[in-house]
Amino acid sequence: MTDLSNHKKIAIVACAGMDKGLGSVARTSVFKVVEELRSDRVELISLVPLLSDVAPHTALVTSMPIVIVDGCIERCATKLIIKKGGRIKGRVLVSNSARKYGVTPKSASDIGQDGEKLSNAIADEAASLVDKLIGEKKDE
Amino acid sequence: MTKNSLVYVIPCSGIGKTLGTVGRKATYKLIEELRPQETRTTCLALLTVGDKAIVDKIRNVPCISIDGCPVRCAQKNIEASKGLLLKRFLVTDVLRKNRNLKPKGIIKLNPEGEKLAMLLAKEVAITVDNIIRDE
Amino acid sequence: MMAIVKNKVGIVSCSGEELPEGTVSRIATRLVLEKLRPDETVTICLPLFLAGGEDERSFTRVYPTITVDGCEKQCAKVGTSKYSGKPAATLLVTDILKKHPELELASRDELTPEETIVVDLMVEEIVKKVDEILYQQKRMGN
Amino acid sequence: MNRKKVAIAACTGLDQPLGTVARMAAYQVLDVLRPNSTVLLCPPALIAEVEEDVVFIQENPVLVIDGCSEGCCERIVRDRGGKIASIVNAQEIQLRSNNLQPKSRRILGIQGEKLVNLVAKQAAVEVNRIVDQEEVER
Repeated sequence: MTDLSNHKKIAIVACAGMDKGLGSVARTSVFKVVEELRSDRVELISLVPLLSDVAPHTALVTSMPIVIVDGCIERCATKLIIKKGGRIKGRVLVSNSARKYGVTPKSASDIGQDGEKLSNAIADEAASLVDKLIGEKKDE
Repeated sequence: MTKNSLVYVIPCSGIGKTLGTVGRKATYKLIEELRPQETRTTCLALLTVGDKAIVDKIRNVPCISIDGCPVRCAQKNIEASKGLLLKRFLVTDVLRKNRNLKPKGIIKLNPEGEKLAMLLAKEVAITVDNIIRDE
Repeated sequence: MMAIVKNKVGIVSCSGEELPEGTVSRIATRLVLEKLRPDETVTICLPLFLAGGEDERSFTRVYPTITVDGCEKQCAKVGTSKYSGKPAATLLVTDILKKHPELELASRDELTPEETIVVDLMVEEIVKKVDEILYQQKRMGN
Repeated sequence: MNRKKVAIAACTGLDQPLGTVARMAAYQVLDVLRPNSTVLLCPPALIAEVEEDVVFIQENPVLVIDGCSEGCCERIVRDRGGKIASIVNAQEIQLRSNNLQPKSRRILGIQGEKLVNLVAKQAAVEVNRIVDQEEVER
């Protein structure tokens, strides 16, 4: 088992479900982390390419700690990553966050303003999990 | 830790009702925050199956039961095991004194359920102090 | 002999108060009951087998029952077998922890998001068993 | 006997903007262009072999909207015994449309939105062709 303790990069995975707004919020928040908040500290793993054994996802999944942003109660991202031997060290559950912040996305195809607000809050949560796992606060 | 300075606080498993979760939550607040030195808990199911070690324990250490509903499973299981049951709490009694609170949720309590659990935990803490003082 | 209720599966959780594994079995059982198979499942408090009467003890004769235990003492399995009848299936949280050594449990009251991964894996096991039992019932036409 | 529906399997790759283009195009077809003759498929559910989804693709024609040449969606549907009636690939349409460039995975931008519309239109045409063909075969 690879030693994940001193990693400078964290893998991040988003729910791939397309039938609910929760999945779309999960993806939007992960894009924000990857493209804006922690672009130098994270590697994105896509579930479907991973499960179709497409590089580089298959290599990434076992080589660094993973933060997951899961959509609904089915928790597919969590279960599929565990089946592929991933070590989940941080998790944000969109359904819980939606309850916590009291906002829900408009639809799967258009998350709307509330969905944007929710995905921004989740992106911040995920970014701080990344910082915690790397062990240093990112200099703002 | 002498035998007399320890009290077992045993909640019902209450898997079907909010007040079962309130009793469980109150127990954790008590044994992890309010009286961590003086109190312990155990699984009620161990008494149901007659686990010898724990049955012997509760026969020699003062016990408090916390039940979420009038069926009183915690009380009845402790009594059936001939435990040293000194005080019986029923969550509905505490709720009756705080009618403004509307506890909800089973997996996760709402804020009012959390508040009721803390009020219950504080009441039980007073009983624990009395038991230990009187021992 | 009491007739088995069709399309309904019983779940008895240890819901043990002393260990985090008990909290996992409790929450996993509740998630299946409330969100994943709300119409197909029913539960009963394990201590009620002793505290209750014949109605409660007939539980496994009315519902094919899955027991969900947190630790090796398996009170749900033992208690159900002792007071009610042989469970149709038995599940154990520590089996999941043995299969996934990287997952750790520490909190009894509020599980962390990472600890709830164990809950999700147990939910998956319970749902699989529920669906298997319902499928068997359908095939046997009852 | 009610008419068959076209199952739309869209790319769920997150590493490229074309994945977002493929998904948004799928939503456009499902919500706006062909709401009555299409159904959304969930690729992870196919991977997890959720019976409902697997049976559906074996009994109904599938339109795959892939994001890049990797073709993950196509592969998954084939692995599960699905009947692929047509494939629309966002990358190919991008090359044919003087290389419209989406701004990013999260914000597509004007060119990205244009590309979504082109992909969605192509997919809608394919849906019509598949439905007509199904009518002929019935």
